[in-house]
Amino acid sequence: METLLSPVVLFFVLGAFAALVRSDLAIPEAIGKGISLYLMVAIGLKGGVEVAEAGFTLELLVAAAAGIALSFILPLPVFVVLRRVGKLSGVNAAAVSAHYGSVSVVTFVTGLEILTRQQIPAAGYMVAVLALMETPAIVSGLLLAQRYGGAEPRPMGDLLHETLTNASVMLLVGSFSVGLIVGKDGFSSIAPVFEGAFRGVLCLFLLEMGLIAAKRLREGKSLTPRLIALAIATALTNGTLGVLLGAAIGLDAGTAAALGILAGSASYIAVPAAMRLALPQADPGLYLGMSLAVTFPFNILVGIPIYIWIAQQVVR
Amino acid sequence: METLLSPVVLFFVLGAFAALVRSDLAIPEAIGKGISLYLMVAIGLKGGVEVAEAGFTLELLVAAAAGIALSFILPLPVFVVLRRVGKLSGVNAAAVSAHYGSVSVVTFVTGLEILTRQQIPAAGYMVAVLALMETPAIVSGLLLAQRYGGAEPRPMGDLLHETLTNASVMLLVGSFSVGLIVGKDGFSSIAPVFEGAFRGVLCLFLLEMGLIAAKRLREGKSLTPRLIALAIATALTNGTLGVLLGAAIGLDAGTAAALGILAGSASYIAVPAAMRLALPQADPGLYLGMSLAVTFPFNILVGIPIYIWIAQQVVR
Amino acid sequence: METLLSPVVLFFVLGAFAALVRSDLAIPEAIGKGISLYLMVAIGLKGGVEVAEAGFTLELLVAAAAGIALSFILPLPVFVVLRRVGKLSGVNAAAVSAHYGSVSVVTFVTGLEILTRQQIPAAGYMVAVLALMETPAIVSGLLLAQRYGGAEPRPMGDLLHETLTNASVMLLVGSFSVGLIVGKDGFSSIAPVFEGAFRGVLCLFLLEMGLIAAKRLREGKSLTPRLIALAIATALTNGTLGVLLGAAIGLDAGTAAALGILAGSASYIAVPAAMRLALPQADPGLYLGMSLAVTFPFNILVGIPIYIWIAQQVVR
Amino acid sequence: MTLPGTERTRVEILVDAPLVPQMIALLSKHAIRGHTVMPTLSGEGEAGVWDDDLITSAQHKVIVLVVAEPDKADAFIEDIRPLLDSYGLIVMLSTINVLRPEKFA
Amino acid sequence: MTLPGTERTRVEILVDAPLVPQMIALLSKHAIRGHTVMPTLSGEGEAGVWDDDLITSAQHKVIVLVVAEPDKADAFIEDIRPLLDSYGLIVMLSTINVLRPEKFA
Amino acid sequence: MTLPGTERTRVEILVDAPLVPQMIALLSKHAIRGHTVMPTLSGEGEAGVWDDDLITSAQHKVIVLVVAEPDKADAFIEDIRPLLDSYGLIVMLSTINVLRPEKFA
Ligand SMILES: Nc1ncnc2c1ncn2[C@@H]1O[C@H](COP(=O)(O)O)[C@@H](O)[C@H]1O
Ligand SMILES: Nc1ncnc2c1ncn2[C@@H]1O[C@H](COP(=O)(O)O)[C@@H](O)[C@H]1O
Ligand SMILES: Nc1ncnc2c1ncn2[C@@H]1O[C@H](COP(=O)(O)O)[C@@H](O)[C@H]1O
Ligand code: NA
Ligand code: NA
Ligand code: NA
Repeated sequence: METLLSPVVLFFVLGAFAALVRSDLAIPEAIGKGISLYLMVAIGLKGGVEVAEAGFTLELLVAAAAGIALSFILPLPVFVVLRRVGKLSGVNAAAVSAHYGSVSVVTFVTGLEILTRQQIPAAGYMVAVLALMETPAIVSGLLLAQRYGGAEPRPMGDLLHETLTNASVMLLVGSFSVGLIVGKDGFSSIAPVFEGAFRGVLCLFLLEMGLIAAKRLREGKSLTPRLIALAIATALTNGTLGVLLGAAIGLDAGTAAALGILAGSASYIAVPAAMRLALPQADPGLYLGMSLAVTFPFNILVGIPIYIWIAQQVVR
Repeated sequence: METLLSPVVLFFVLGAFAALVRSDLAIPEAIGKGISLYLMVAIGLKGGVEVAEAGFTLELLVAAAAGIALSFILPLPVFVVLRRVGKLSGVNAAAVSAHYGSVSVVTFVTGLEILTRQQIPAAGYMVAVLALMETPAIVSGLLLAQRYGGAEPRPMGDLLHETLTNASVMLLVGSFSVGLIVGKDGFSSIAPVFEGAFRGVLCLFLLEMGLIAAKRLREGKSLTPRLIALAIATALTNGTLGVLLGAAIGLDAGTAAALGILAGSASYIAVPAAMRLALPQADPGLYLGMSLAVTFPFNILVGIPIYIWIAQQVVR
Repeated sequence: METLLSPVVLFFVLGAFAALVRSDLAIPEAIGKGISLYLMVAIGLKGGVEVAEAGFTLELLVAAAAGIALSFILPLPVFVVLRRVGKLSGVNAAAVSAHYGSVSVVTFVTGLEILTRQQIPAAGYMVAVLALMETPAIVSGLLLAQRYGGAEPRPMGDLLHETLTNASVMLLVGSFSVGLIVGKDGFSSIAPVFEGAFRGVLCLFLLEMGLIAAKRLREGKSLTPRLIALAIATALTNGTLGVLLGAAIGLDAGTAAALGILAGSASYIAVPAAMRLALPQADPGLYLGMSLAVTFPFNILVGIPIYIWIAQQVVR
Repeated sequence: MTLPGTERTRVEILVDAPLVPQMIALLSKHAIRGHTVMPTLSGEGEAGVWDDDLITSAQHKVIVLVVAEPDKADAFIEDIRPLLDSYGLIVMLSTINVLRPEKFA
Repeated sequence: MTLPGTERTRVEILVDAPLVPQMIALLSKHAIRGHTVMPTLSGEGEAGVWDDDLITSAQHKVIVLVVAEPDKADAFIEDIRPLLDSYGLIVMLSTINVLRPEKFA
Repeated sequence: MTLPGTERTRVEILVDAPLVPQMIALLSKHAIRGHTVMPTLSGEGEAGVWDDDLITSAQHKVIVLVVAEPDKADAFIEDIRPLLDSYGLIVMLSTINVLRPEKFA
């Protein structure tokens, strides 16, 4: 409850409200894009500086391996459920499943904020795990589309290049490295922008996200009640799996919760663009509707507190 | 005088100067829009936090009623003068009068800055009054257009919806509420963005406003000397009325001055867009010329200090 | 070496890396333009405030005269070398030479950052020198084009107007003046934006600059190895001349280095736009390629440390 | 010269941004479901010079592009004729060929 | 009415931003070197309403404008026909006159 | 197929942003008062690839759209012919129908 009253979440609610009452409020596209680049740089730097302080640890490696495994494997059960229960075509089920294997940067960042507020911070290296989880799911999704959806195989080289050089991976890994190199001292001179301003800018971004998610929910033609239910169930299942895996490999409560948040979140920036390119016959209204209009708000309002609660139960 | 040397006003002058010497200086549209959204969020939050501290008071309710009344009523005398003295058509006079009943957020914010510099701050709840004054004038203006300008009546439901959900009302009321909920404690983590950065960002916005106002003054085809004089006289009269009403209902000097600034200011964002939609036959060159190119700069450079001075005389 | 590990330079490298591996990372045009306006305002204010503290001095006048002279004269030898060694046509050589006589704001700002890190700050008035050096080179370049390139003469009045009112000159001189007027006290309320945020924002801008410069280098059709070599040699020669002139007129090491950085830098914002207008027959691929894709990164990574080193040797 | 595809009418309407919803409502009145809105930067006409300054969208203009069957387009055109002056519309009509004619019925 | 210049085919393709590189690759397969990409703001079609919200370019549409010799344009058109449905393309063809015909060979 | 309205010449000029004022000056020399400027995002031609990177408007291209009487348009076209190569202009001409022909005299 207290979580729901943080400024960040309240601004999300304000944006959603404005869209639902059909206000003409809109944030210019360039501003939204600029803020999302800023958030990735800030979170990358922060992670890098923290790892520079704490040093590389075995724990980091284990968490990274867990993240990559989740991103690769989660699309499989999601695909099966979407086909059987959701009655989606092979190509559509594959495209959606890639979104759920991958992650949402903003969900993660909002989760970190809430964890910090609750005094159970996650480890700094989770930013690296975030970056590592972005793309394996794309590969899984495309393999599923080729095997079960009749999609034409694409050259693996192209695919690898696109996923490794996509903007979010580039920015997250890049600024993580900058943070690692400059360390706490070098960071101090740029901290007013990347640390001091972080929460305020995040508020503005969640205002925008609320607007977009609610607008899409209102206009979404492809979303049936069944698919909405599946989008929520998938988030909950994946998130719980993430927390449990985190606990199993020995992460502390905050860090296990963060892994759960990553697993439970669904991509709506990098993966949709990749799917539009690689599987043009899949329906963007479907995968953007499920990830952006259902799973994202669900996680911000309900999912994150649940994953944190589970983590607090299973880790001690 | 000292007022004119505040950075905020100097940047306005710089922008106007650049436009008058036909510099190619221009601020990208998206940046300007982004800044204006930021200013509304920041001012709304600030007001909400202050009211959270001070509590709801009778004074707040009285000031709100005064503001709404001013916004409803001021268009009437303005309409009569514009028809008689300004020789405007019924529709044009109605459209312009709506602008003068409504308010300018940036004029208000600049006024608050100057009041703070002079150590006679206005009450935090004036942000709520600002939001309440945005739209009644639109209703008055349209009623005038229907009765005296032969404009077709529009369904009141539509009109109400548009004015209540317009972007500025949404943002001001929304972030006021967020401020109210989170209070001073919740605000502290986002204060670097919404408080620390406020004055600097306002400078950049007034640079842009100077550019736009002066460019419009230079290019304005619809502006005659008579209309320019009316734009100034209307601001002065409305502003003085606002201060006097404020004093009459027992507001302190800073708060009465703020009510004067609101009454004396004219809208140039929300109302023009509403008028273009509801009264397409009215001349936008006219209403934007008067409000944006004449009244706005007049208030920034001359009007605000006058309203403050009057408030200091009548309130003790 | 230590210079290369400042966050500002690392972000430049990150941007260049992203472009070289053909990442889809891109910063929206409006954000980039907005940041570049911000940087000019911030640097102008800072310079103005510093001169308000230190007062106008003879040294300032001498440095200004030196800057103007460099900007006027440097295009001449550059023109000769580009024609003889570079085998460029008269018009192209003239257009390129104007870029090298003029200056790059971002190179200057990055140089100031590095000087500050190394504890040998440059004098505040160098911002004024920067503004003064922007345009004389444009005049020289056009005169060269008319005399040796067969370009049609343009009315000098037009030219003067365009160069004196161009956006960067306007912003630099304007905010320098604002800084001068408000002084340290007036500046303090806007310092969080224009001082506190400066380094962080500069990082984001250099990320963008790295992207653009490397992309242009990759795609540049007009760039031959010979021209690349000339772009580097010209920067080094001009930069060295600038430092030596600075030392000769008695500037301290930091300030002489700053004059060298200005002389060694090449414009890629104001001058290309002026050349496209005044010499449309010149090849923009050529002058933007040399100044933006070669000289700019060279100066950021190699040139600035060299000019500083020379300044430390010759001034004591 | 013959082009591939089937002939349709292309209607381009330059209109102030706040009036776009009205245009779209008129389109759907004529059972024309598709349209695309395109941005503009600046312009000049009898009413003077304008550009996309941020402060208000009141004078910000966009182009609404509509491809439709000739008969439907004609009927739509008749309907906006009375608005031309008060809304300050510029309307351009041409015949183009499209590849999936059933989409532009 | 006769226009100055030489006739060429103007092809305008409304396409999702992520698919633009694919379109350009197809153009160069047909030895058509020139093109210009133009922005759009919003639209509506059978797949519903969209606008250029920031979050992803997946549904952000642009118009690829190509001027080419009629024969080359025809061959290119044949090549994108199979993609029309899966890519959701809108293609408009018209004949225009250009002033430097050798540039649009 | 006949379209409603009156025929006019539509001229579209792809030009670098810094040269737009020059184009407008030429238009008014021919007593053509109206025009609309439209943005573009990127393109490719003989001079290579470009996109709207922020750093300078030197190579940022826009389209100037002009509707005019055929005779005036022809005279204007003759005047820009000598600039085509040095300015790197792309000019497209077509005949369209407009609804208020007196506005495009
Ligand atoms: N001849 C023209 N060619 C292209 N656009 C025009 C023309 N005349 C007017 N326009 C556009 O239509 C807008 C309104 O025109 P007007 O109603 O004449 O002021 C102008 O601001 C231009 O953007
Ligand atoms: N009749 C039309 N006129 C103009 N644009 C259209 C039309 N139909 C569709 N479009 C555009 O093409 C996009 C895709 O159409 P659809 O595949 O029918 O959803 C729409 O979102 C519009 O932007
Ligand atoms: N065939 C074409 N179709 C559409 N646009 C073109 C074409 N050729 C050139 N352009 C545009 O015109 C610009 C200049 O062309 P060029 O002078 O050939 O480099 C290019 O960058 C494109 O934006
Ligand atoms: Na996930
Ligand atoms: Na008012
Ligand atoms: Na130089």
